[in-house]
Amino acid sequence: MAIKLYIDAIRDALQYEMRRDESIFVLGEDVGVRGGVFRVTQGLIEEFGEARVIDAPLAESAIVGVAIGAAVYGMRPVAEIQFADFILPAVNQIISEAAKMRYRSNNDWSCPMVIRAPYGGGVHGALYHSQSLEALFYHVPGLKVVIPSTAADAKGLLIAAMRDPDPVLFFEHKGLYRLVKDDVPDGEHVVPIGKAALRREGTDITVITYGLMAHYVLEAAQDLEQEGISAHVLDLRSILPLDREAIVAAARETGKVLIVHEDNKTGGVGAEVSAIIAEEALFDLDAPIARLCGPDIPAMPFNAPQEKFYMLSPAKIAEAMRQLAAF
Amino acid sequence: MAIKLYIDAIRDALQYEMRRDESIFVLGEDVGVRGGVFRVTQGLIEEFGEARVIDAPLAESAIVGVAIGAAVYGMRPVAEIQFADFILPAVNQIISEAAKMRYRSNNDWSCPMVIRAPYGGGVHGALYHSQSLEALFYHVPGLKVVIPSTAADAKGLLIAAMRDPDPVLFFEHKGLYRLVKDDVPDGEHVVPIGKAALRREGTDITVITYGLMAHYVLEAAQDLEQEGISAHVLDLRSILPLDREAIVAAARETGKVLIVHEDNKTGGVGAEVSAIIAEEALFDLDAPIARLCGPDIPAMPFNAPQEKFYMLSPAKIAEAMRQLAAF
Amino acid sequence: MTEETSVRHHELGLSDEEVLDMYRTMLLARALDERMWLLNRAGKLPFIVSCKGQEGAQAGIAFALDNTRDYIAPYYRDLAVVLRFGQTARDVMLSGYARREDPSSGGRQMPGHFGSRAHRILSGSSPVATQIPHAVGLALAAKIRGERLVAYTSFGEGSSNQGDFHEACNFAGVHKLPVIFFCENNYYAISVPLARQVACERVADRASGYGFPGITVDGNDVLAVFKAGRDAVLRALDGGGPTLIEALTYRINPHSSDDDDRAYRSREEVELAKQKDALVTFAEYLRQVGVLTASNEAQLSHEVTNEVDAATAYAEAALSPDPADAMKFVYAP
Amino acid sequence: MTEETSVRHHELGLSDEEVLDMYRTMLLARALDERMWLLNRAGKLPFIVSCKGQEGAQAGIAFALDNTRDYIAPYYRDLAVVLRFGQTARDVMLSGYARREDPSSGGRQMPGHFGSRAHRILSGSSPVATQIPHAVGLALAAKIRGERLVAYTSFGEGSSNQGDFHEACNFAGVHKLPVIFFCENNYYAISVPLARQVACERVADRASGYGFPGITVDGNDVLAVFKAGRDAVLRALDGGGPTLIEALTYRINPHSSDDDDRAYRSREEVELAKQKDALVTFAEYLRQVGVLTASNEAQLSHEVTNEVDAATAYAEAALSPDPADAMKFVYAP
Ligand SMILES: Cc1ncc(C[n+]2csc(CCOP(=O)(O)OP(=O)(O)O)c2C)c(N)n1
Ligand SMILES: Cc1ncc(C[n+]2csc(CCOP(=O)(O)OP(=O)(O)O)c2C)c(N)n1
Ligand SMILES: [Mg+2]
Ligand SMILES: [Mg+2]
Repeated sequence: MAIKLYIDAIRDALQYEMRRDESIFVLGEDVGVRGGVFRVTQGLIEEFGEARVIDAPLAESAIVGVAIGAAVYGMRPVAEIQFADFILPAVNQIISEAAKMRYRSNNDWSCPMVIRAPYGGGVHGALYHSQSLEALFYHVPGLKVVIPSTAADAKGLLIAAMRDPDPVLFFEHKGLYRLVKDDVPDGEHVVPIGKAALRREGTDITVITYGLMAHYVLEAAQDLEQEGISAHVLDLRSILPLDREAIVAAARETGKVLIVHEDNKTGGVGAEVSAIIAEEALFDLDAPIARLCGPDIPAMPFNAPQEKFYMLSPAKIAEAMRQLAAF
Repeated sequence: MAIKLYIDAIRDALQYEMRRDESIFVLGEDVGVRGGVFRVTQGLIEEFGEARVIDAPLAESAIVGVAIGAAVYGMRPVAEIQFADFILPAVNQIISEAAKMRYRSNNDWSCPMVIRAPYGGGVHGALYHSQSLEALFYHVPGLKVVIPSTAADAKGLLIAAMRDPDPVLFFEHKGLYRLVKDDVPDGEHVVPIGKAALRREGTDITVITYGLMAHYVLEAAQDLEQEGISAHVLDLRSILPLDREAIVAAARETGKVLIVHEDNKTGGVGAEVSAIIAEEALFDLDAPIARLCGPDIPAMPFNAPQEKFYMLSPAKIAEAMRQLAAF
Repeated sequence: MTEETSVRHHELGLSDEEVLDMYRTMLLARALDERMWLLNRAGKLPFIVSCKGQEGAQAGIAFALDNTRDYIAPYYRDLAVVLRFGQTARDVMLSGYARREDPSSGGRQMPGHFGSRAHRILSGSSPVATQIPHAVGLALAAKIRGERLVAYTSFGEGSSNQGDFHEACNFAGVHKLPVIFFCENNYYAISVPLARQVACERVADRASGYGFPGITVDGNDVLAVFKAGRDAVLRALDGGGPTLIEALTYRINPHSSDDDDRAYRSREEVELAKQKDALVTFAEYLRQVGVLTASNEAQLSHEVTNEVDAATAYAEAALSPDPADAMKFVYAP
Repeated sequence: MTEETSVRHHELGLSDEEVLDMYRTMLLARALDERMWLLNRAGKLPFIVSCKGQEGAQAGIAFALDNTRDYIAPYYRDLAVVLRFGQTARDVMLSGYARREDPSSGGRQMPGHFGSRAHRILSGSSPVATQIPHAVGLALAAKIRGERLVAYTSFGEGSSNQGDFHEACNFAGVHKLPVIFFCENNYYAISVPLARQVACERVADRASGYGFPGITVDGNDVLAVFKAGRDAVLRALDGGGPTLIEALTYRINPHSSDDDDRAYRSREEVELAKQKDALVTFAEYLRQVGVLTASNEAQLSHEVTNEVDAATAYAEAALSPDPADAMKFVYAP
């Protein structure tokens, strides 16, 4: 156990698993000599060489498509998309190919691979370096989609993703890279994909969230404690598959649910979470299911006032929690 | 007024509007000499010539990207994607470019264009010629997404789409092309985008749906009438924007809601519809919000038994309606 | 059988048995194709995509590969290629009928969407050109693993306009990977003729944008395709990197069983193509050099017909998939 | 000023005023770039992307276009191009500071994401190469409308690996559209050097895959770029179709204000490039031919500095966008 930054936990996972499993290799733009634009892959090319840490040409569809070809062969590629926003040219390879390889071949071929991508805003990234793109993928059967919020989960889930027999999208909030640190087990550490984590027990309201927002929600929950409002906080960690039981149980716990995510509201993960609750726990509810999300605008503006307007904050979240508690 | 097939209504809209507005042109694979693989654009090249009916090279990202370039210039392109499944290579152009052009330029540039694509299954189209892809787009601010279920709506909504100042995705269920016919006004006929249509008034349960499923739901509703179950049926027509008021009003009408769509369930349009109701009409509900959708599998198999397994039918829908009524 | 050195296939190091095997593969592909077309017209098979006219090019390239070593990511018309790589007439018919036993997809995919891990035939999809980067990835993996093999992928000339073609070729070129990019230029992409589809004279010209050789061969000249293929394979195995081979061929049938080609090309053009059909011209060659004789020709035809009959009967009688099995294999079981 | 026929710019039909204007544009771009870099380091501007080293190529091509007629879809380094097309130092600084008045985006986008309908500068995004099909669409629209103009688009050599480049070039080639594809090959795509990025010798080689000319010019030779551009424009206006021009240039600064280039290239290499910098060599040429004199040089420098100072002061003092205005213009108001 050691306290590690989120970014270092990710590197730790890559390094640990690459040492253990020769079939793992990393490819992406600037992942080699440069160690990635965020330095996630720093040091890997020195340790594992050019054959396993590949500076790919600037072409995302090829990065994913080539990774698929290597995966079907029996390798375990970890493709990096430099910013999640730039995953869009690769959507056809991800949805038509990676997600359907096992299904279309009736389990003859499979596609074990990980696609890592930094996402999220609040870092002056403007319209195209700030987006949350999980809503594009979380309805696609055949994929798994993971969004860790702590350093320990980042390591444990990434190791699980690299061992998963199917394609996993692994979204890392770039705002967490050097903001969050926590106790990360050394060596072997696997967090199973598909299990939510109860971050806080409470009795008045339930908040369901993931990613950077998990931290903001916990901050808000702590503040509200002083006001006598007790919040139950569930961190989804995996948004495909969603942990239905944990969602329903958390909703039932207090009967008042707020879903919080950074991505815009319409059609976001919160929609499905709400629908699950409305399907399975409707009569346990004491208040309308609330969602607090990014506004429905194409993306987050560059200028500071509008970026701040877009981004949720512990204060905004606390306000929504107060309202729900008062319902 | 004349009774027209759905497919003819679409051609009618294109022809009517191309005669009226010189800036409209059509481009896509096989849309010219071949008149489209479904014959939607048949006759257009003869009337409007090669300059306005363009057989594009086989490259969807270019079809959309070139259309964007023409749209910003002041033309009104109508791009055809041969099957909705093949829209995926163009997702970057649609989401990063078309949807964000107005926003990113602070209203200086805009991108008035239509992307038509046949979608949906039940026609032996197998994994890649049967998919419903609306869930990929209906959470993308800056786009509009329209799915007409009647011939009259197909014409009226397509004309509205061609006149819309912003990009519109227009999904046509290929199963409807030659299956459905109804009264279509001659000449000018505009159906505003964003308004759902109440197809049937009822008192026991509310069913919210769109596309081919609207017909199946109405068929089921008619059968259930005989069993003494009265269904209120809302056809969304536009899934971005969703007609919130109509959804909430329809839900309140009976207090029991079933959402039906062909697309798979998780993260589909039904999730948002359910979430809207859970947000705005929770205390008017007498039953959990139910969803009946395609199963969460990558796509619809080719072989007849599994295709049938995937597809909803009036009988399957009637069963779900019965269960809800009995709740 | 002849022994003179002027016999082309001997010059290429091909035995009489080998060229006869090539011809047999072409014949079987043709017979399967024609049978499936008939079965479609008879309402038995809902959808068919045809290889008719392209079997020569396919046999030429397939025999240049090593079907016990190489990986292939073929496109939907590559029937002769997958036969060479181990799929049988029965496999093909099982897929046509969408039966449970269909080895490509268990009846999940349309015919022409070949796949078999046992035979190193990568499962294909419908969106064109997506298989091209997969072949590059296979080659990359082999290179990382230090395994000596070639990855083959094929596509139509229309599909060479997709971004995936470009990105994959460049990746393979930068990393000098052992890939054969095989373009079956049949002059049409559904209704769109070559000149409206591809801006350059020859698809092979595109190779210069990726730093590797591109060559155009007459796809009806089976031996010329074989030679181009073998040269490319040797280069690839020697670390020389990829090759783009464009085979000029023709799609004799409409695009698919749902197409009607009369709207976009003349009957004369199609008739002319039929005369150049490799199935005709290669047979002539084989007769000239004495490899094909009246007796073995009759026997071959008989064998192939029997094979197709048996495959059809088997597939017709075979079970359909279980409806609820549609839920299987979304993820690893 | 000199009158001899051996003067290169006269041979190209460029007046002394015009070349001086070119130089002035380069100088202004450079001064703005350096000022913004300083402001970034001072913590005033959160992010900057630099044109330093590429101004010569940009001025060469921009002056070959008609800034009262042509449309441009530039990439993020094309500062000198957009200055030629009508953006001012103030506009650029307003964008750097992300101010409400920023004409490109109202402070919504990062600097370098140029746009202005009044000046026919199409709004750009961050995903590379997406603008290339837009230029093709602009040209197609002009052709349909029968309007005589050229559409220009630019991109880096790394971005020429994107599928959109390929698809757009092919579309333009098939339809012989008046497009100038301008590749600013600065030898790096962030950290990845040319040889690991682009498989062919010259990006211009790619043009042969699209049936139109591709030429490589020394991007530090402003007049050579101008000539290549003008030839391409004339061909395009004559219905001759597109041209791909590759300008060999160099990115003197790190990729962006967030990059540190010491990890991936030597200081010697950068120093060498600085010596070939068109801002140095073009100035020398202009001095040689007597266009630039001690007095007008000092005046130019003075003017440019004043312009940048004034722009900075204005932008610094300008208002930020209203937070809630972030909700505006998702759709037509
Ligand atoms: C991405 C994508 N777009 C469109 C289609 C529909 N489609 C199937 S085959 C085809 C034409 C292919 O032409 P070509 O590449 O020349 O191959 P050919 O069929 O002629 O052998 C088209 C447009 C598709 N399958 N995938
Ligand atoms: C689709 C996409 N992928 C990745 C990026 C991140 N990125 C921004 S610029 C760049 C390098 C571009 O290199 P090049 O095209 O040579 O242009 P240069 O910056 O060298 O002028 C990368 C990888 C991006 N903006 N868009
Ligand atoms: Mg073809
Ligand atoms: Mg570069």
